[in-house]
Amino acid sequence: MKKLINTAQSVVEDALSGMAAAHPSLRVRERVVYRASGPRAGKVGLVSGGGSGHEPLHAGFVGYGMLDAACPGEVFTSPVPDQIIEATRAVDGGAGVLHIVKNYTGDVLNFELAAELCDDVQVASVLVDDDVAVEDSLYTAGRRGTGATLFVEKIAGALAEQGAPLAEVARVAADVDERSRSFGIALTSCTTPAAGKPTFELPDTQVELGIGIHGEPGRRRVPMASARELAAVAMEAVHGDLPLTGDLLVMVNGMGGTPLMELYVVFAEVEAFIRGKGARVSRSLVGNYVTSLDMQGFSVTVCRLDGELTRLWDAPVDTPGLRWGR
Amino acid sequence: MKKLINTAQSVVEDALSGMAAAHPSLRVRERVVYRASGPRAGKVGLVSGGGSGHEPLHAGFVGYGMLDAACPGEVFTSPVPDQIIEATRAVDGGAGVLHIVKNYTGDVLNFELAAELCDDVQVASVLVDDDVAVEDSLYTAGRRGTGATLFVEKIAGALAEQGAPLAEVARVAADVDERSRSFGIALTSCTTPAAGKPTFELPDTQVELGIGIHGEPGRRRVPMASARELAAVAMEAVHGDLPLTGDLLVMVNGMGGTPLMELYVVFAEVEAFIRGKGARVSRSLVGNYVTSLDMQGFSVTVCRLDGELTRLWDAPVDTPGLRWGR
Amino acid sequence: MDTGFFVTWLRDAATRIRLQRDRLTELDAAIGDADHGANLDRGFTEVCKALEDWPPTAPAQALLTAGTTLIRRVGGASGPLYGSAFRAMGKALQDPVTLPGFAAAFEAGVVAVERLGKAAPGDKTMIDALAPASRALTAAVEKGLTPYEAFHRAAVAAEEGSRATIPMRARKGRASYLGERSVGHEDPGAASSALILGALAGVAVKEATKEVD
Amino acid sequence: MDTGFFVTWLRDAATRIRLQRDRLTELDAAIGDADHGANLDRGFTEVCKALEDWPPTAPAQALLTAGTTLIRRVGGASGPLYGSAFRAMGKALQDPVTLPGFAAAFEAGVVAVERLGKAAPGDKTMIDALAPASRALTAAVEKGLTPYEAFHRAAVAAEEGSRATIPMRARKGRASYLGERSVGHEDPGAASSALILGALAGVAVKEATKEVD
Ligand SMILES: Nc1ncnc2c1ncn2[C@@H]1O[C@H](COP(=O)(O)OP(=O)(O)O)[C@@H](O)[C@H]1O
Ligand SMILES: Nc1ncnc2c1ncn2[C@@H]1O[C@H](COP(=O)(O)OP(=O)(O)O)[C@@H](O)[C@H]1O
Ligand SMILES: [Mg+2]
Ligand SMILES: [Mg+2]
Ligand SMILES: [Mg+2]
Ligand SMILES: [Mg+2]
Repeated sequence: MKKLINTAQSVVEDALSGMAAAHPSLRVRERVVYRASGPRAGKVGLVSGGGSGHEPLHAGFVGYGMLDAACPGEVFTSPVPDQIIEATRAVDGGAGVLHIVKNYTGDVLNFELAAELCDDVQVASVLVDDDVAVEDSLYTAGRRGTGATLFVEKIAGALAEQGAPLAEVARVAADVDERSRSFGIALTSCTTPAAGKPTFELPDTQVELGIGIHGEPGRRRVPMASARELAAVAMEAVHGDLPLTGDLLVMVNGMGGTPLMELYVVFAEVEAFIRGKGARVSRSLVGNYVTSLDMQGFSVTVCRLDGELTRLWDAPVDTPGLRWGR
Repeated sequence: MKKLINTAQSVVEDALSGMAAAHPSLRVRERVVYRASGPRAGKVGLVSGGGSGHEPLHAGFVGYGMLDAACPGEVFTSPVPDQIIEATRAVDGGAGVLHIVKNYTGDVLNFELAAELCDDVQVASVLVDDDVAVEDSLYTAGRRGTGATLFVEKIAGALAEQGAPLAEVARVAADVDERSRSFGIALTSCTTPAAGKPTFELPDTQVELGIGIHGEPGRRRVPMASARELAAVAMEAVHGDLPLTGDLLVMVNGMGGTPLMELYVVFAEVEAFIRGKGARVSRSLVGNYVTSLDMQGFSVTVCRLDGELTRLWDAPVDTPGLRWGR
Repeated sequence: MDTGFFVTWLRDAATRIRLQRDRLTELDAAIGDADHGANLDRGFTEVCKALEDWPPTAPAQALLTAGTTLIRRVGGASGPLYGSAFRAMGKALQDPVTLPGFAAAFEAGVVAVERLGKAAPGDKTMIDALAPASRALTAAVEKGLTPYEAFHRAAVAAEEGSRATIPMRARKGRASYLGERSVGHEDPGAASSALILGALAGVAVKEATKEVD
Repeated sequence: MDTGFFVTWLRDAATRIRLQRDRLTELDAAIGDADHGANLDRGFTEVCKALEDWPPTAPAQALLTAGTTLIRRVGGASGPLYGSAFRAMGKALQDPVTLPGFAAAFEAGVVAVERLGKAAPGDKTMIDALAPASRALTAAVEKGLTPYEAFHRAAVAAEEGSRATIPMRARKGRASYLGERSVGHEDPGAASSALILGALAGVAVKEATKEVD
């Protein structure tokens, strides 16, 4: 394993130092990343977080029109309650705080514990669970939260910026999650700094379907295929769960080790697929946004927009990872 | 080799289709990427281009405040004169066109041929040659153009947007190049779609110093080291050629396969190094901007700013790959 | 079983986890995200530090310190789960500690995990090691066995319980995402639970030997 | 040497390049960017198409079409260089084509490459295959050899010239970035030049055989 790190133990700390040095708009304190501008009175605060290794998610989405604070855990390990409590208290501008939580046992438990201990702040919480590769049944921990997290953070962030009350921000955040679905495909495993070797072995002839963002193996392996075929597999999985109609927000997301050129190749296929179903890509995002360390592969996330959500998506955002209109 | 492509032959075409579908602000026609808004009368047009595989460079930098057109060649192969001629004629708003050319034999020759054949348009040209890994002597083709290309495109783009005349835009572009230096380090080789296997073999214990952005092997190999040590190697090389003083624009750039988390780790070290020399990181960029397909590794590019260049760097830019202030 | 006993237990658990760190990570790589070894190593290292910084004056305090530290330092699923287990155990533990008292407190810890994680035996989680261990303790109490014998049986039950997760299909935690593919692998949390109970038995041996001295 | 001769030459060159595509790419991987095989294959495939779409009516026209197509379709360093070589050769070629005329035109092509690329013999480029080939042609003319003999000697000279690039240190093109590390590898452009001259000799054999029939 070769990684640009000092030690496996210090990688999260070191990366946060780099973020702080690179972005004067951020303030990093005790493993929480805040807007340097601080909380705004009367604005609902947005706090998210999760394991590190998914950059720019979440810390890269702290800023105007998106998050107020992000709590990065160790690599692939959800943050501890202390971080979340600190963040929640710090960003409360009196209008309460929304926790945006990806649906993993660890994230859920730690955010729950934190919320319980923040009884001085009005806290609401939205669970993101968009990954159709996971059956949502009694026999699983429920769907994983992946790409839709970005959509929820962006749209809820825009609404909060406009001064909407906590209940409304929470409702729209949950609505975005309900309207969103994802599916991911890996060409290679990631390698965590601590383990020092690939989480799974995948031969050069196979791909792993239905992967998450933590190097968890997927549901099954199939022979490597063309971008067109792989895009179709992902899109059929999404379409089978949430029929593609109307105006869609579509993200073709790289897992961290996939170059942009290839993501554009995939996007062309995804867009053609969607057109073939009679729906329309109305807004889109192509790039490495919700990553899994150095994994090669992609995920597609689709959200069924309406006028209001489109307006909120288009609203100005100014973060290291996502920026427009400002 | 596993890549998200349809065929090695169609990869550039397919990626351009994806870009066109993803970015309504762009128009792709005959292998040239334009601003959809077309040329602006009286504004100097900016045309750049080069081999594909460096995304978002160059096509991702087409838009307000940066390029007017980009000419992507095949993977790692400079574009042909036809593309450049088309682009040059199309973006001329009557004030002439600046060609921004990375210093590679192929790019230089093809842009020269194109310029000769565009005698109906006033063309100036700037050569970017920032890579200190290459000796600039009679015995080489001169320094390579790498990361500084982004700086030149951004700053010249801002100046052109403000209505400066061609000679002035060309002068400042050359000035940015003169004030900029880069050095790159690879942890892995890239794999071109056409070759289907890594361009060079690099053992798990070694890194390649002084690499370019085309999978060219570097000047020498050394044992793998910490982010701190590798950052110091790169920065000493830069500092040895252009002493680090004053206010600096600093980019820590990923080669395409390196996750953002690691780039932030490197940036922290680079920033500390610069502080140690008594200089200051005044503006910065951390991310995958001038890439080499799926290569893992990084490059650092430093530009000595002055007030005017800082103002131009800060000016609004609105492209798929770089966006702020608008 | 005095405060020193509990401190030694936690320290020995930390050592065993440190030594088995890579195995735990590999188990987690197969059906999870390859961080269980790092998570618990980090957590128990912090527990040892906390026990030095705030030396407990009672057994319950040692467990509460351990639980709070795990919750505050680990993250992930295992942090809150193990943390809550130790905290619940600490809250339930009566001074002086008797074997029946220990068994009851341990069961309170297991119940806390079940409640927080909403998992049941057979779901392929740490519960599948912890619950059999708890049953073994209760049975040992009923049979009037010595602490050493009781802890030894609990450790064996946890070991067996952990191995019994191999053919199970996961229904909770990250491994549940794999569906059928989770079958054939030992659950990392069950394996770490077995280590912690192994440490318990080990400390009891030391104690027993000490008494002989 | 009629128009058909030149068309056959270019087509055979295309075939040889197609067959040696991977070798050219590997040579370029060692000291360049691993695209020389793809570049020339793409270029000469386009040349063959162009020769079908616009069948040349004179030898010079065949060379001009080839040169223009290479410039318009290849890109990179080799596109303009080979393109200019064929165009310069076409411009210099007199109809009907004699061996002295061919040799003079070929030299014009080499000069065009030298002028455009500002490289000299010994810089480890295609020049190191093309220049010896040109010298061999001129010498053959002076000795009054047959075209077949002349082209054969030119091909051998190009081969030897290409192999002679192995110990050279590159001073032009991408390979120059490697400095000392460029030593020990054959230059891909020199190797492709040898292929093109090999095709020339091959076509001359065919012609010679035809005359015998
Ligand atoms: N709902 C649950 N109830 C009980 N134990 C659980 C539950 N979810 C996960 N676990 C345990 O946690 C272990 C994983 O811990 P760890 O890898 O540290 O956390 P994470 O899954 O967040 O990466 C699993 O092997 C399992 O034993
Ligand atoms: N300045 C030059 N003069 C002559 N030949 C050159 C020059 N630069 C490069 N070449 C030739 O071009 C070859 C490389 O061609 P190719 O790989 O297709 O282009 P690129 O270097 O742009 O990738 C080299 O092997 C060399 O023979
Ligand atoms: Mg984890
Ligand atoms: Mg090339
Ligand atoms: Mg885990
Ligand atoms: Mg090449």
